[in-house]
Amino acid sequence: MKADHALRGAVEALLFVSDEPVSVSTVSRLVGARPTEVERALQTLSEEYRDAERGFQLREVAGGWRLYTHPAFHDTIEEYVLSWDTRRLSQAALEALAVVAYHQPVTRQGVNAIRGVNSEAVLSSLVEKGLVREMGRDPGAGNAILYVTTRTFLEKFGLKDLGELPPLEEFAPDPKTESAIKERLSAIEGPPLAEDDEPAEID
Amino acid sequence: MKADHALRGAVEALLFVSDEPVSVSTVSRLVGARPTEVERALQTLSEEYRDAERGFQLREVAGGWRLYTHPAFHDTIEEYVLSWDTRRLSQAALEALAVVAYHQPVTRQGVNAIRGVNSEAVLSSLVEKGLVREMGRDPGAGNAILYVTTRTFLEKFGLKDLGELPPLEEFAPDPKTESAIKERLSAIEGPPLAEDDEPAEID
Amino acid sequence: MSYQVATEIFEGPFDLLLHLVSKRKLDVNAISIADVAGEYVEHIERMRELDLDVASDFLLVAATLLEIKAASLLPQPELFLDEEFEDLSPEEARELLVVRLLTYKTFKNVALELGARMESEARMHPRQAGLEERFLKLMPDFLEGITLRGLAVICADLLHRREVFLLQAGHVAAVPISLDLHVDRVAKTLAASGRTTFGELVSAGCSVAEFVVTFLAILELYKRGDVEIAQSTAFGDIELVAVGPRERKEEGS
Repeated sequence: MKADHALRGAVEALLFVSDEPVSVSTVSRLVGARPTEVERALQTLSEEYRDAERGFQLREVAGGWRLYTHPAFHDTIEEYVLSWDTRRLSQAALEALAVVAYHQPVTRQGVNAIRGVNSEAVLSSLVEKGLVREMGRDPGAGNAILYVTTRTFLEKFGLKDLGELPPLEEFAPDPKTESAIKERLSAIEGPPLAEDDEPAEID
Repeated sequence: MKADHALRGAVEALLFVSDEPVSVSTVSRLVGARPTEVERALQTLSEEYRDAERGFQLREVAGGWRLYTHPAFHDTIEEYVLSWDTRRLSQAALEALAVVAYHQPVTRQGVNAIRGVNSEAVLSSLVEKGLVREMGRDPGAGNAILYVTTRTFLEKFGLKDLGELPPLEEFAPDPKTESAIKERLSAIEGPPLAEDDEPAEID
Repeated sequence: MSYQVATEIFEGPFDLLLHLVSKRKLDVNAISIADVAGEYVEHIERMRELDLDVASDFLLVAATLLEIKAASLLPQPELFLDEEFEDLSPEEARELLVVRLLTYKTFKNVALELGARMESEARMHPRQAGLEERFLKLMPDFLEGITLRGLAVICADLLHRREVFLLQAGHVAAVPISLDLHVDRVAKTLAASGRTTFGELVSAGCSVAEFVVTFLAILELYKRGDVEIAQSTAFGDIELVAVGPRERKEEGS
């Protein structure tokens, strides 16, 4: 049936771009079909994949439906993932990651401003490694891409959410250094720098 | 055939976990099959998806194979794929990109000469977008920086390699346009214009 | 670049010229180089009226067109401004311009094609859903040996370094004093009283920087023709007399 095919394709495309289980109600809303129809399409897809011995399968798990690779190919995928570039993170990458973690969402310009050097290459390598991802754009900054950390990042550090990051204040320079900075700042007449000379916000 | 199915499934599973185009040689190494077999499996998969009107498709881009959603379902998933880059390139950027694509490696002066306008800003924005990169210098042109297109360019424009760019000759102005340009720049004094002259389309 | 506003319509001189030679009906050999040159110059004038800074690229092509026009009306050897067009006869310059325009048009066509391609490509979304949990642990541990504490220290340290940098930059360059602001201040004083002296403009407690910037402000106003400067004795005070607005006012009254 033509209509069935269109619905099936839309559901498939949606599952394809998702990296977490999608609920029937979400699918239903996005593809504009009744939940029962969606449910049936999901069942059909799942059977189709199984019958055709595809490399992936559609499973219903907590929270909805999600595409998974077929367990039969576990070893092949394992070998593939193990072959990924194993070079450790450079100091530059660690700095950029730290800035994104604490200032997210942040634009590349924001990262540049804090690090004082161009961070383009280093950010893309973090994206490649799945530690940082793009999330939308900042209309206030010429639609610059905003970067956030990924779920992989949280998992690697065993964090439930970003609120669990240790507060930065704990790691601020000691009070002596801080007061020295303040003194020197106040010794200069007028505002230290015009507002718009500051490329980024520190908070 | 059983063996064929196993190979097909393994290839599918690999493509499924990859976040970049995978080359035939990589697949061949991982699944332990000859490149020609892999090539055939990839072709078969691509056709299967197309014939079954699946929500995704298998395409050859930027030196490898990668799974994509089918364009028919773009509107459905657009909302779901939040970070998708929807910005278009300006005409200026596209012109400069076209010059780099066809004349690479090319200096900024080379781009300026064809566009008749300073292209510095537009080139740096292309570099920033990762579509163009610097590659060495031209000792014959005062060590000017040479620009080439990137793999991202191939991916974003759905090209297997640079050889897939349509031949430049196809885009040469048609004879009508050409003669119009020549005439208008050479006629010393033309007859007065008729009132009802319509604007011509030159393409 | 200031002609960016203009580029919304025309990407450059070739684009404008191409537009001009293209817009007439094709089968009528009606428009001459003289017309094109005239219209081209008109366009540039309009851009100027709109307060758009007309880039030298546009002017260069205008000059070349006018040279060709002049030469075709009154044939005589002329020199062209552009290095490339230099030492060329009008005929050669015209040929070169035709070739350049044809090449530009080719790439304009390609750009159109690339734009369409990019757009259709954007409707296909590559698979990049990330690894399933069971494969995550297989991924090389890029963060091996890195602790959260370590990350926090790195971030705090960066912020600290930035503060120190800004502090030192502020220290070395002192507080930036806006010249524009001082020009305004001097101009206002002059507008109010018609005349003043350098001594009146700077107070005893002024920093050296303020002395300098006030002096620069006076020079700026002098350059604009808004002020006349006199110094009757060496090292004496500098006297300033307003010129511009006052005179206009007197003319009006």
